[in-house]
Amino acid sequence: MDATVKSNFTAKEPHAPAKSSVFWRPTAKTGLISWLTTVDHKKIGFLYGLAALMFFLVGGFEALLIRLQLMVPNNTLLTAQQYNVMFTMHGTTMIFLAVMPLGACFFNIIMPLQIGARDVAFPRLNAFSLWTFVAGAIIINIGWFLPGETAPDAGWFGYAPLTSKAFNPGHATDFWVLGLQLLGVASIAAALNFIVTIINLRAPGMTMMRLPVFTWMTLVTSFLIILSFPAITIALVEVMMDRQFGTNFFEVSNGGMPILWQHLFWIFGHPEVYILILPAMGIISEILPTFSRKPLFGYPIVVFSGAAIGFLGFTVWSHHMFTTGMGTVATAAFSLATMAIAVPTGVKIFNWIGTLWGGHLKMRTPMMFALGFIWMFMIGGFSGVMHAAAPADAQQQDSYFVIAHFHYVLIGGSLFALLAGIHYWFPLVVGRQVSDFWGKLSFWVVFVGFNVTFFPMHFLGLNGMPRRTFTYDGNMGWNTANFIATCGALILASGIAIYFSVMIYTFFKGQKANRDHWDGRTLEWSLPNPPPEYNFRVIPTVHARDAFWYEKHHRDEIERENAEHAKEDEAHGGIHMPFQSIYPLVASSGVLIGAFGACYHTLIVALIGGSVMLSGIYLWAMEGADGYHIHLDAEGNVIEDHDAKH
Amino acid sequence: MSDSHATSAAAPAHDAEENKFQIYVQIAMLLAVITGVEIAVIGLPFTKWLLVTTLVVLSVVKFMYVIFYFMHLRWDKLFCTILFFIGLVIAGATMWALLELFGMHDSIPLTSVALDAVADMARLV
Amino acid sequence: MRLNSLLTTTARWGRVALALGGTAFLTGCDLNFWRMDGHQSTISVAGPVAVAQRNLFYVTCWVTFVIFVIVGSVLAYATIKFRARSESEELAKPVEQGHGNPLIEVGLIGASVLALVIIAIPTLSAITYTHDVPEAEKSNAYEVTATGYQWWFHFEYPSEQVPNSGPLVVANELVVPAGRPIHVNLRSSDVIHSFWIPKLAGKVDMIPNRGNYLWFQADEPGYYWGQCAEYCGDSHAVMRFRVIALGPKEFNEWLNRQMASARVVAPGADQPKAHFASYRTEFKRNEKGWSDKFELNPLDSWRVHQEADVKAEDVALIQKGRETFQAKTCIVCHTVRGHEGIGVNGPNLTHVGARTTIAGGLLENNPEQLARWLRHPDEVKPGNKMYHGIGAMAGYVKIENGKEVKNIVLDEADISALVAYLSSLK
Amino acid sequence: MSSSHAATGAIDHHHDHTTTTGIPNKKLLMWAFLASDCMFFGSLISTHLVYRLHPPPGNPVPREVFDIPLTSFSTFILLMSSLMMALAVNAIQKGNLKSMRFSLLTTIFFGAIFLGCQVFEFTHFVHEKHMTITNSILGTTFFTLTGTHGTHVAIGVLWLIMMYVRSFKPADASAHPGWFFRNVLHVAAVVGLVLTAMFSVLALVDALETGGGIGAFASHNVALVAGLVITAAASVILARPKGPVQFSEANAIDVESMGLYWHFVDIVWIVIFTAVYLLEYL
Ligand code: HEA
Ligand code: HEA
Ligand code: HEC
Ligand code: CUA
Ligand SMILES: [Cu+2]
Repeated sequence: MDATVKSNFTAKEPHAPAKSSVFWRPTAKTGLISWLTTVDHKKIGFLYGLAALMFFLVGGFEALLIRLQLMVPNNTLLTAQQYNVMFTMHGTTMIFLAVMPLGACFFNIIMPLQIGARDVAFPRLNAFSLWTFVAGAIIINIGWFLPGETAPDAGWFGYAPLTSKAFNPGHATDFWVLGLQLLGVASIAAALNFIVTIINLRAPGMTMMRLPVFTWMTLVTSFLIILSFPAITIALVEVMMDRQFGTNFFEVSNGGMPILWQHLFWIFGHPEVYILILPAMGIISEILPTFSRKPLFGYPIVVFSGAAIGFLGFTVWSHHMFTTGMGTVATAAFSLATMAIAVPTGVKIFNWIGTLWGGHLKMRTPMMFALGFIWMFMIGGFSGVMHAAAPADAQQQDSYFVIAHFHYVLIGGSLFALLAGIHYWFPLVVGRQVSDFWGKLSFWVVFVGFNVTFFPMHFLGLNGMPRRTFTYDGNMGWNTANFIATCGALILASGIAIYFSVMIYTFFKGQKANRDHWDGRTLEWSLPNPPPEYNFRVIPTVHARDAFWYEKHHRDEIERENAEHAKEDEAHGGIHMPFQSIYPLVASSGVLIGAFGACYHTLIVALIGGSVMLSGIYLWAMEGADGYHIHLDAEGNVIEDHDAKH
Repeated sequence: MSDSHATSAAAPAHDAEENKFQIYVQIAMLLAVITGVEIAVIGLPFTKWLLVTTLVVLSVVKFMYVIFYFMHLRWDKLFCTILFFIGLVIAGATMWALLELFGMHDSIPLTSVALDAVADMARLV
Repeated sequence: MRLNSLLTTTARWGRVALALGGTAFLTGCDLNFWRMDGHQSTISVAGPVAVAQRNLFYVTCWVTFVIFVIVGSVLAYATIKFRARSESEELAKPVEQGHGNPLIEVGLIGASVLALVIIAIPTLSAITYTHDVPEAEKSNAYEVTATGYQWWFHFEYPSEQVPNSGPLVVANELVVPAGRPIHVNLRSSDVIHSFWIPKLAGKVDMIPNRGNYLWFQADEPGYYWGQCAEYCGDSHAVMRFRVIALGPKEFNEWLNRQMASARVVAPGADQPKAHFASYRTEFKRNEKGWSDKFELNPLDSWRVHQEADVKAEDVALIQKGRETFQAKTCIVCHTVRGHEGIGVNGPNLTHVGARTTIAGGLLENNPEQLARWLRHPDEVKPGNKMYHGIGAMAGYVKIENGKEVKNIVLDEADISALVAYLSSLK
Repeated sequence: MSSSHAATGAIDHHHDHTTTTGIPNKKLLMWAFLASDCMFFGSLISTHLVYRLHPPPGNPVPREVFDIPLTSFSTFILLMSSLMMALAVNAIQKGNLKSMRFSLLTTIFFGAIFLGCQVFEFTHFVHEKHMTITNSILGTTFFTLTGTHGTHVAIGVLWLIMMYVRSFKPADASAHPGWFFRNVLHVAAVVGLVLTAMFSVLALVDALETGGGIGAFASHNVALVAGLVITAAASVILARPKGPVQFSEANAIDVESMGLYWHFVDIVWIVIFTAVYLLEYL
């Protein structure tokens, strides 16, 4: 694994650069190879983002099919089987392949910039996370393309024993199980990397209580990932063993208890939903201060409540199981614990409002999405509290009321924030400026469409419509609400379409944005756009929370400091950059092949995959975490860049 | 437990280094002895809860010795301890909660309800 | 130019909205879905458990609504009051950089906790109340056992022992006494299902290897819609059932009829009547299996189903149907107590004619729909076991050398005979 | 890694000046990973215990299956391997390469014995006690849990071997163009040695048990014995250092984080030994 990046560039060159004949050191800075071998956190983040947005469109397309099928009673657009595939893949795609990687995209691109680092702690491990994520996404979706197979259709939480060979004989569930397994590996590896980065690569003066809130939420989310994913890993291993080797974990005839899957899944599953929302809250906590031109109200308590949400998230999993007959004691305990989460969440809402209070609110697109977030997330949170009242939930569980609840928190919450974040950081990352008019238009269409789609679902749920039903009869009083919801989904889709068209247009043709586009407060805004490969010409020294805001108001002091540090850097041999590497990609391809072999239970393919992976890791270890140094002139242009062996 | 050393690690490091070999060997012996005691304990004719408590305490002691000495938490920065204990505590609490949940009457699986009924009868008789 | 495009966009959207509204109007949508008074409403409910659950829901609803109004007003006020109205305002010297106010924070936390306590107390009491039949009423409770199968429900009455047969068994329509607490044991034979009659009680899951139960009570005699509420495979959406609550007298009458063996149609009755000619034989996939007439008073429709229309029965055809039932191996999966059927893997058909629905509450029980079911079970209920078979037991098709081959083939004559026979099983 | 300290003299193994907290990145990574692994084994052990709470009829009775002396022996072995691992870290922190190599080899040796015991235990359970991974829930959870732990041990052994071999990498790679392939060969030889040794011992035990004695073992397992000799010879030959090596005190952190992993696997066994084996005997 990689050594620290920083440790290298404070050192003098121990000996002359030496090239090894065995290892290929790709040096391309553009073109396909540069992307495949990149270890640059910004490029990796960008790839995460691209993949996530593509999967978001796929997941949205599946959602549209779902809505069209339910537009009228007794519809025949999809067969039952196709419909079941649709909602399974919609849920799985949206959660694991769209919102989570979009979070990872922001973690990767923004977090190191916010803490004043030149990269993450383990750049090659970061690349490995990316490619393993891609491998997992491929495995989950591969069923669409193989003749005689279907995509997974056991629901996004795949309750045993429906996932067992007896009830799901094809390979679809194997794809789901192994795909999720790979995504878990990718997420854990990435999260470990982020934790080390945030703890260890902060710029001088960046104490924990000066970290931007988004970075804090990255840290909390990473902890949630490393502590919750192992539970689903084990659960998936158990299903896989049952399917492939005939074990009895969920085999009732030998004493297996299917309920165990539910526990293990939700021990993961509930923290997972906070994995989806905490980054969103972090983004909102960046946008609101910037556009109110005020510091975040009650920073310590916002940070603390974020951590508290994360922690409490581990104590409430069984609220997804109120109807499984847990008995009064357990039900009451989980009910109360769940309600408790409303308190730290409320704290965040209150502090956001406090941030607005007395500011000069700049109503730009990111701000619109951020305000939309507060409203929508509040509604979603309230329906969450209604679920938390266990006896009431007995009527709501597995009905459209749940669908309404979680789309309010997932779309109105996570997605709105992510869309806000894209708008917010677009000028920095891409260097172009998004049209405010079109941005706002897309916001309003999305906002209206979203509410028209999902608000009626509350009524549907209370009126007894169960979820995951491919058809319903016309005599149940559900026709109108369903029809409206489908119309809403079409409006929502147009909003999304506008949003993406604008973004794509801007990406290629948009007006160049000036530096520090929004008058930002955190360090990433101190960089030119797009940020150079080495990020910071001089590692900044942090004197306050909202570090860049401070810099802007203490120009002379900072300039003096930077000049000094630049000299020191130069004395140490310039800026250290890690070499690119192909081996993470090799290792991930091995993982992909191996997982595919495991799906089909073909030992030989699995072994080939395993050995490719092992060789990848071995070569990766042997090539070492070497790098080279670059030297900059006063404008930040690279004047010299030579290979150097550590 | 470890912070006092972490902060002053630099100065007395040298003496500690010298003795570590001894410490490691001693601890290994201690661990072996505890393992022996554990094996002996299961044969003792005491009440079950006492034995269970003894076993749990003994393994926790072993556990702590390994992480604080072999894994040098004792000499490292406090943060490493905190980091690991976050995982340990959440995992431990989750295990405990799971065992409680499955220990409840409502969770007895149907496959062993019959067995339980037999046991109940036996107790009554 | 911007304004222009805005106007055209608005106009376009307006037209779309109009078109959609018009379509909605034309397709006969009534815009009063918030009344929530459907057959599976959890709001207009009919028993104490559901009432307790709904009242708790109201509590949560009101508390959160009040919070929403308060917090929302402050948020709206702040947004309107403090928004920058011009570029110069945006660029104005930043306001004083305050960092928070502990007093407000603590106050708000206190208020939130208080609100939660208001919700928590009724929650706790409802948890105890809805969990099981209240102690005082235990002696009055009536016990049934419900078992989920992919994709139908099997009901047993442990307190009604049929001589030489064990407890009374029925399928898909649970008949219970009104005004008495019902304790339902929940079991599953394959995957997880969930037992839900919204108007009577919230759901509890039927989990393999787990002894769950719930209780409910129907205050008045009535006809209630229920549905499986846990995704259980292909036909989960059409895994439905009914609960019929009857007054004590009527319930006993029903019990007596059910306890009897299957009805034997006496030979030598009236002239045979050919009454199958006018049936539809073609159905669209997913087409609804309901007549509107039935909706008007479902309980009465149920009552009508209990009595055989002896005059209209075609004795010869029924006799032929009984033979076909045997010849086509239907007996392997279905029990018709007293007749040849002995299988236990499919719904018990002893008194299938007396039910209002077939195929797990999906289709109305009339000859037309019955024929539809027998003709193409797989189109009515995708993946269902009657068509695909259960394990080694062949259904309409079976797997031979990895290929699907036909096993039970029914021609229209078989179907009409079977329909006549099954309908006669009152 | 810490060449910056070369100027100031001794490397402080408890403080890395290049990171914000002073904890080396690799160490932090490993501790965070172990925190995650707690949850991993927590879920797995819970599964086993949950099924032990309500055994279905026909479940084997664990105390009739288990073999406490054997398990105690392997527990002891694993403890000793932990000791050797700690000594290896200690050695390299003082720059004592020879002593580190020796300690690593002993750690590998103990790890291999543990794995051998497990293979023996598993075959014993399957063949003598008729408990397989499929025929009962106890078999399912027991084999999955201990098998997963065994896999962790095996990964640890592989890692130890790679670290051991890496300590022979020449300081000036360009002067030894073939070093990489030599290195790969070396890994293969040591892995082969460990495997053949393990299976030889198992076969030997089997031969002794069935009364055939050493002669029977040698005549039935010619291939194994030959393999043993060849891989042992190759390991020794390839281990002859060629000039100065790159591995040094600065690599202590690599050995240390590997050590953390190894010790963790050991403490997981401490828990398993109590929760899975000993508690059954009360
Ligand atoms: C982003 C994801 C996200 C978030 C943030 C949440 C947040 C919450 N969720 Fe949600 N939930 C999901 C995603 C999420 N959920 C998903 C995906 C499912 C379904 C999974 C499936 O079945 O497929 C689900 C299902 C679900 C259930 C199970 C329903 C069922 O299946 O029966 C429950 C039950 O308790 C629940 C509760 C809550 C609660 C109490 C919160 C709380 O965190 C909300 C807290 C917020 C507020 C309360 C609003 C703001 C607070 C104030 C203004 C303060 C004052 C307020 C009070 C004092 C009340 N959720
Ligand atoms: C973050 C998560 C997320 C997001 C963003 C969404 C977004 C949407 N979901 Fe979501 N949904 C889930 C998570 C999410 N969902 C989960 C977890 C489930 C449960 C699954 C289960 O039960 O297992 C679920 C289930 C679910 C159901 C219930 C299905 C059922 O139970 O039977 C419905 C029904 O209306 C629905 C609708 C929608 C709609 C209309 C959107 C819209 O917001 C989508 C908007 C986006 C678009 C419309 C894309 C626009 C695309 C184009 C403009 C062009 C397309 C072009 C190409 C593909 C090239 N979803
Ligand atoms: C392989 C077993 C099997 C065979 C053979 C079989 N059935 Fe069925 N039958 C079922 C199952 C299972 C159901 C429930 C299907 C569902 O609702 O999902 C069912 C449902 C029915 C129903 C509806 C019952 C109700 O209460 O909803 C009728 C009527 C019926 N079968 C008649 C027949 C006839 C007539 C035949 C012979 C031609 C037959 N069955 C052969 C298994 C079988
Ligand atoms: Cu049974 Cu859904
Ligand atoms: Cu949850």
